[in-house]
Amino acid sequence: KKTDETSDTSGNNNSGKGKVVVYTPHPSEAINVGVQEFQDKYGIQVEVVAAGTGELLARIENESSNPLGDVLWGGGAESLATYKKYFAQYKPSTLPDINPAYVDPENYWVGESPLPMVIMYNTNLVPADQAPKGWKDMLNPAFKGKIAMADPSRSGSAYTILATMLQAFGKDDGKGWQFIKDFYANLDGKVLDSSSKVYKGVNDGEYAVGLTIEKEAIKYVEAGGPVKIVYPEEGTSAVPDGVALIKGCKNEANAKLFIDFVTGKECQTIMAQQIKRRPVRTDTEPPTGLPPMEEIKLIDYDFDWAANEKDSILAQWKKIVIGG
Amino acid sequence: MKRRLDFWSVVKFACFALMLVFLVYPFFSMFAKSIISPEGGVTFDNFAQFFKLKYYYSTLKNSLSICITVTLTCLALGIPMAYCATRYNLIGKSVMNVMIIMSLMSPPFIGAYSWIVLLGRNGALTKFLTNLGINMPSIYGWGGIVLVFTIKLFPYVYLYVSGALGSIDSSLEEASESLGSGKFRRIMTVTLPVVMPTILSSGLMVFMTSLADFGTPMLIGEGYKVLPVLIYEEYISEVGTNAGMASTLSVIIVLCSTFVLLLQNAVVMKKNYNMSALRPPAVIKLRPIPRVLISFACILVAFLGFLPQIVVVVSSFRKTSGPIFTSGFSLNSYRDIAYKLSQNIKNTFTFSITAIILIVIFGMLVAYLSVKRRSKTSTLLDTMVMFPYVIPGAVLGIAFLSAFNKPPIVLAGTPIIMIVAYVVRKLPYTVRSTSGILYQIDSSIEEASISLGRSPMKTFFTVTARLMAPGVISGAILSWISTINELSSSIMLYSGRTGTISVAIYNEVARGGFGTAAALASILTLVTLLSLLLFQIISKGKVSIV
Amino acid sequence: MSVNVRINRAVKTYGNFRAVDEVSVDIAQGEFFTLLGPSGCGKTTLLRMIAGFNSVDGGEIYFGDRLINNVPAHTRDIGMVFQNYAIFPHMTIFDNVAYGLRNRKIPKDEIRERVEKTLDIVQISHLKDRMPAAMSGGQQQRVALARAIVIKPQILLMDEPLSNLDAKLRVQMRTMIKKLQKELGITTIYVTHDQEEALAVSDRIAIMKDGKIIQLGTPEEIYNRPVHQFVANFIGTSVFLPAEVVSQDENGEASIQVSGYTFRVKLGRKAPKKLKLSVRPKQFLFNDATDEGIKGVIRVATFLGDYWYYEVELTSGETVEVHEYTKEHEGARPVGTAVKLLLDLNRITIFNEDGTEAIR
Amino acid sequence: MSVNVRINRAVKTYGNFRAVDEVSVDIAQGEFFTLLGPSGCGKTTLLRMIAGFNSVDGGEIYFGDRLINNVPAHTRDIGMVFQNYAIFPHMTIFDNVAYGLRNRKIPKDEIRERVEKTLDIVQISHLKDRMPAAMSGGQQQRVALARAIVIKPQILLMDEPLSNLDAKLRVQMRTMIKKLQKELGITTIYVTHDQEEALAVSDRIAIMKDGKIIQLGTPEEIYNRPVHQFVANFIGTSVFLPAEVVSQDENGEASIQVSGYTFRVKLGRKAPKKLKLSVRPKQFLFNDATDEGIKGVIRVATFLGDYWYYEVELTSGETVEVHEYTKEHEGARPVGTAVKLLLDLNRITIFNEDGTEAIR
Ligand SMILES: Nc1ncnc2c1ncn2[C@@H]1O[C@H](COP(=O)(O)OP(=O)(O)OP(=O)(O)O)[C@@H](O)[C@H]1O
Ligand SMILES: Nc1ncnc2c1ncn2[C@@H]1O[C@H](COP(=O)(O)OP(=O)(O)OP(=O)(O)O)[C@@H](O)[C@H]1O
Ligand SMILES: [Mg+2]
Ligand SMILES: [Mg+2]
Repeated sequence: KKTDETSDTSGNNNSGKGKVVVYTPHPSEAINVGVQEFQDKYGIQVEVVAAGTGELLARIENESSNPLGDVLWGGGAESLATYKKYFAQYKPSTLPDINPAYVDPENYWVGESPLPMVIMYNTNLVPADQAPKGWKDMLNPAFKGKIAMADPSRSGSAYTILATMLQAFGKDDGKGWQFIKDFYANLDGKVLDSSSKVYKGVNDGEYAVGLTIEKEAIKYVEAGGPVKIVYPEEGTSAVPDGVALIKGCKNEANAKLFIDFVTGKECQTIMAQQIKRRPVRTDTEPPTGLPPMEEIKLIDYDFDWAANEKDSILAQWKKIVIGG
Repeated sequence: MKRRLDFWSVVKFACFALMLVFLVYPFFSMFAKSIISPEGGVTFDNFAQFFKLKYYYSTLKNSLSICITVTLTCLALGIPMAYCATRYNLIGKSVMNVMIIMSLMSPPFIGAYSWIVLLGRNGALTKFLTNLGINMPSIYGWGGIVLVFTIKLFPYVYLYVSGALGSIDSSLEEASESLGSGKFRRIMTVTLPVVMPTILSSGLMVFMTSLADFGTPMLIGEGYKVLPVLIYEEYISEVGTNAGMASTLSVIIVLCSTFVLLLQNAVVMKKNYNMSALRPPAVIKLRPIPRVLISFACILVAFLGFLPQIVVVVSSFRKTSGPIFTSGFSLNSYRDIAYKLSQNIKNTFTFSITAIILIVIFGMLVAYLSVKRRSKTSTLLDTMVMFPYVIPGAVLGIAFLSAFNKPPIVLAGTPIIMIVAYVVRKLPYTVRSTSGILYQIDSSIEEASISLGRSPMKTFFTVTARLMAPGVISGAILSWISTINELSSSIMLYSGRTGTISVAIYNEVARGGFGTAAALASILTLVTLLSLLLFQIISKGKVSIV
Repeated sequence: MSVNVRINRAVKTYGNFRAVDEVSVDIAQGEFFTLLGPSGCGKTTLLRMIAGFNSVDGGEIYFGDRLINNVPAHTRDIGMVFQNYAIFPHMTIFDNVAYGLRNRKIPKDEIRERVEKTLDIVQISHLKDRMPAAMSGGQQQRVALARAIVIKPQILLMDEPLSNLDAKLRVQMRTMIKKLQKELGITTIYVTHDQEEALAVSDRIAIMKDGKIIQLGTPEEIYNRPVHQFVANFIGTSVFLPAEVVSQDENGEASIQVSGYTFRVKLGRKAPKKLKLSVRPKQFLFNDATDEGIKGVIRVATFLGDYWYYEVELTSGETVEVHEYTKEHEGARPVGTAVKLLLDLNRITIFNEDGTEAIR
Repeated sequence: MSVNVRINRAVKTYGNFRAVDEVSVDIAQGEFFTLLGPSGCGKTTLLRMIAGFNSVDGGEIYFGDRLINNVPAHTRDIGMVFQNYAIFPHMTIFDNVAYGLRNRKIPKDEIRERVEKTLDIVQISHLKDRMPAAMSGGQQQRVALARAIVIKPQILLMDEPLSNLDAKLRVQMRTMIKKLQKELGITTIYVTHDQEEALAVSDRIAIMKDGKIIQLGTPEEIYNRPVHQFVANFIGTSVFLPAEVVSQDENGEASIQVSGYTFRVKLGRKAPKKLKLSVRPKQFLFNDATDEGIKGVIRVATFLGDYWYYEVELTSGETVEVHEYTKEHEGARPVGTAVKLLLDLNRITIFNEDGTEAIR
């Protein structure tokens, strides 16, 4: 099954069904599974442009006068929210079955998989008795300079972690910011530019502990790496990855079909079973080997606050980083 | 007769026209954002912010500190090696050359990871040295960036300076010797000053590259943030971008490099000497012991630069389980990628070959204009050619995307936009190395050709171009290698059908498929290696790479 | 076809320095014209202006009726031999010489034939497959010469084309150039530092000094009737002796005294009181017979093949150079000998006091 | 201090070609030694071997007692003037000349003084702050000369150091070189293509041909007693006339016939029947008085300053070159005139038939 073959005999010949251009930051397994199923089912040609969330969003922004993509599939909901003026509102037919917590009230995006934030640690470097239990352990001097944390002003997931910590310790009474200040001090100036370095760094023993997304950390656990996952006892957040229709796109019908498809039961089930992605649908079994959502302590994550106050929160963070 | 424009005016005009379309237009619209306020007025707020906030201006300081140090270390490493390689019968010279050229080409992203694998806190070399009782400082931060940059960028100096040293007229050195200068003094007072234009060119390349490169500092900078990283973040971020600030930063980085470029030009202008190099210097046969020692030292350095790729190749054969490597070896990674390669390889080659042809042609013409037809306009042309070089590739991608995605020119999503981006971005290598060598070519040789009735254009192609060959070739090789490895602009510009190998690598790395990424990178390494060998075979005896 | 070259008040400046300063000259079609002058006087600069490699900063240069100030060099149909040879280092000798022909749509066979013939003429045909780096200086120079003449240009410009050849070859080459030039009627402008060469080959010679032409004339005119002390001095060695007119009758016959030696000579016009005599080494004659003459002592005696070269210190303190043909006097006159020198009165040139004007 | 140079069977090969072929010569301390020979004969190659820039592929070269085959060039204490000047393009003229001194730990003031003095000597002190690119060919050559002599080396090697200078300057410069060389006693090896120059300055001359030394001797020996037809021909133009010994008595007095002209001359030894006479253009004398002499017709007449140059076609069909001093005969002998030529019997050289051995 060569993707290049299918893409070579592109939309022109197959014009009856047409094509859809999907922008996605998903890993290739996910893409292969989802795209293959969709093509088989509808006979619509899928052109995939895979890149990082940041790059894809930058493309969408700069292509806005003449969009080349149709759908953005994946990417943290908070990031999607930031760029919502480049998306079109769309209510997928699958909406009733989706947990409302994972849906944009304005319908600029819809969640496709919730992503709890976790602490990950390297079992070679952290003895079992010193294993972190919650966010507060990030202040432990034993971890000073050994914590992997991505830059919230770069990485969507890191921003969510920052917002989660702020809310867990009190976003309005200043305690949250006091915690962040201490936390930054314990980072010892080490802020990583991308989230991929967090989990890889912890796994490779470059860092003892790291703050990251469950879906990435679990891969290392599954693969047998020397790492363990901790769900913070203070509570964490579960902002989903989203899917969104690009405003003014060329293949709107197919794009909508695609959104329906990836939020549909069939696709969500395969994703959960084959690549351990938590479903957003209420009627789908979670992946085996992951604790059910109900067992994870969640804070009452204020999505709107996190989205709306982003600039000021990041400005505050930068101030701490500079020390000014 | 009179109304026919002369060849070089036409060329100059054509170059300017192309520059206008593919450089000024996209970049100007991008830069314009730096002084246009959200309300549409003109404002210098962004600049004020930059110089007010330490968060911003400290990156400039960091960048300069890195660039200056790296330029010096690269010169210190590259010049002696170039000298030894061109003048002595070193053992394994061709292997060394290949390694050095290869080391310029760290396959995107994954190459830099190799340094962490080797020298990180938990790195293989670090552990090895710790076991020996040697405590290595960590690879992260200023020191690490300088180290990695030095090893990665000294090949510019090496390649450019080798070319120039090989085409110096040997009687100059002999004259110095006859006046009683020992080797060291001869080198310092005659050899190096005579090739100074090339040295400065190569230094400029190092400076610019280290100023523009964000991959390395991003990876091992940890808290040490440099300007291009900041630019990248302001343009490309999951959490919202600030195009105004990003353009401001781009303007600042362009100003910095333009300043250095003009400085270099001004210095070179004063050191513009021609010589007719009829007798190039001979290779000296060293006695066995110094020969072995010097060869060893040079090969060691070359090897160091090549090491990351060895790590990559080794990794590609390691067994993987999901995102992590486990013990043992397998071919799984290759199996995984086998199905997606053909299109990407085809793309990589068609784009790169087209681009390199254009690069060589334009590179020679522009270099010639700026050296031999020196005027205000040709200096401007030279400066313009250089500045895409300091813009992070992704930013260039964005500029192209937004400029060529709407009428009058719609190129987005086509191979053309990729090729144009490659040409614009990789042209400087060829222009720099070529202009370096041009400074050495005696103009009376050209005049001789013209006096025999060949038009300046024909003269250029039959005589000058041929004499420029050593410089053109070393520049073209650099352009070629970095084109087939080009990632950052591709990632913004590719569409489903125009993905290249490096795009595939990036996609794997970004998603934790390090095994498959390593396999792809190894293939790229192999391709690079093969193209070098092929080149050496084709050009057998006529021109050498260095 | 050959063409005449007209240069009208041509100027070339480097900064404030005028390397060529309002030079005007008409060079006839098919003429062999030589620029002669001391090192640095502007010969190369002028030649390069004619070739089109130096800008013309003032005045005009015409080929025939065509103003060529701004005509591109490659359309001027010139052949040029460069002072530093400027051989293409990346081509074999054959290719170097064939280069100009290849441009002219000439059949391959003819190219080969012409190149080989020309290489034969300059006596390097056995080296035709060599690269220039493996050639001696003189051989390189001959390549440069061959390359320029093989194309049979309208105008041949040569900048010291023979400077690195030995005397024999020089003579052969210059004879060849002259013959070729006459055969084909090529207008030729020749720069040389060698006076004898200039005298031998030229139809006319221009003597340059500090960017200006001082005298223009046939070889004989230049040699025998220098208009300026500079020319007299430059063409062959001359010594200048201050002299005084003792008396002059109405026929112009004058009695002139120099260093205590008085002689009579007929001058064309009324001479000023003070004169300067320009005497060439061969215009001194040793007087072994009488006591007349300028007195002096031999200080240096050198054998120079055909003649002996003497430096004679005059009683006035001046030292003059005297040549005596070996066939006029057997063996050397030893150093220290007191001698009396007569002047070859028919040949010496008589200038006004400051040497700017020839009286005879 | 100066030193003697001993070259013993030195060989330099390029591939199969021997550019220098077993050359042996002893050059005395303080000697002015000149290499003279046709273009491409190996002069530069030999000089570069002595300087240390060409490998010595066979034989030995000694400076004094020191074998220097493998001694690095910069420790040889030589001064060298390169045929292509090899001026440092990145230094001013002053710095070019000062270069060698700076190496020798000489106080700054002294350097300045010596450089300026030397620049004065070569008459380019007004250009001292120029860059080489802004200099004429001859000016560059003088820089090269100044640069080599300013360091007062043990051995001075000069490869056509004056080839681009005009006659006046050449004479001045060669006199200067000679004087300096004698003053300092520098052993000097000089390459020139100019015979007159070689005769003027040299203590001894080596005539080279095809990489070998053909004759070694003082200027007078070389000029007057060439041992080989090649030398006679090379030093000054010579024409070779076949001759026959009609008779020879026991005193060596021989009667020789050439082109119908018979003359008597004393030979040192028994001559072979067939001879070859080597006659220089100035060794022919026009016989205006009697009917004796080699008969011929003037074909070319050229004025060359001191003398007229004639080409005379002999009745035998050969054309010979004849020079007649302008002071011996007023005005030109017109082309077409029938003439009779006598020989200057004291000076002509007599060779055996194939010109390889001088009989007198
Ligand atoms: N690198 C080389 N390879 C082969 N032959 C060479 C090389 N260099 C010089 N030759 C040949 O060696 C011979 C001697 O050269 P050399 O330069 O010594 O001549 P020269 O006597 O200095 O002549 P000239 O007066 O023309 O400078 C020449 O015939 C030349 O062609
Ligand atoms: N680029 C330049 N800048 C300034 N002066 C120059 C430049 N080129 C030449 N000159 C000067 O112009 C004058 C004339 O130079 P030119 O080369 O014409 O002399 P020339 O008559 O050919 O002398 P030679 O016989 O020594 O070659 C010289 O005094 C020289 O120093
Ligand atoms: Mg000149
Ligand atoms: Mg030579």
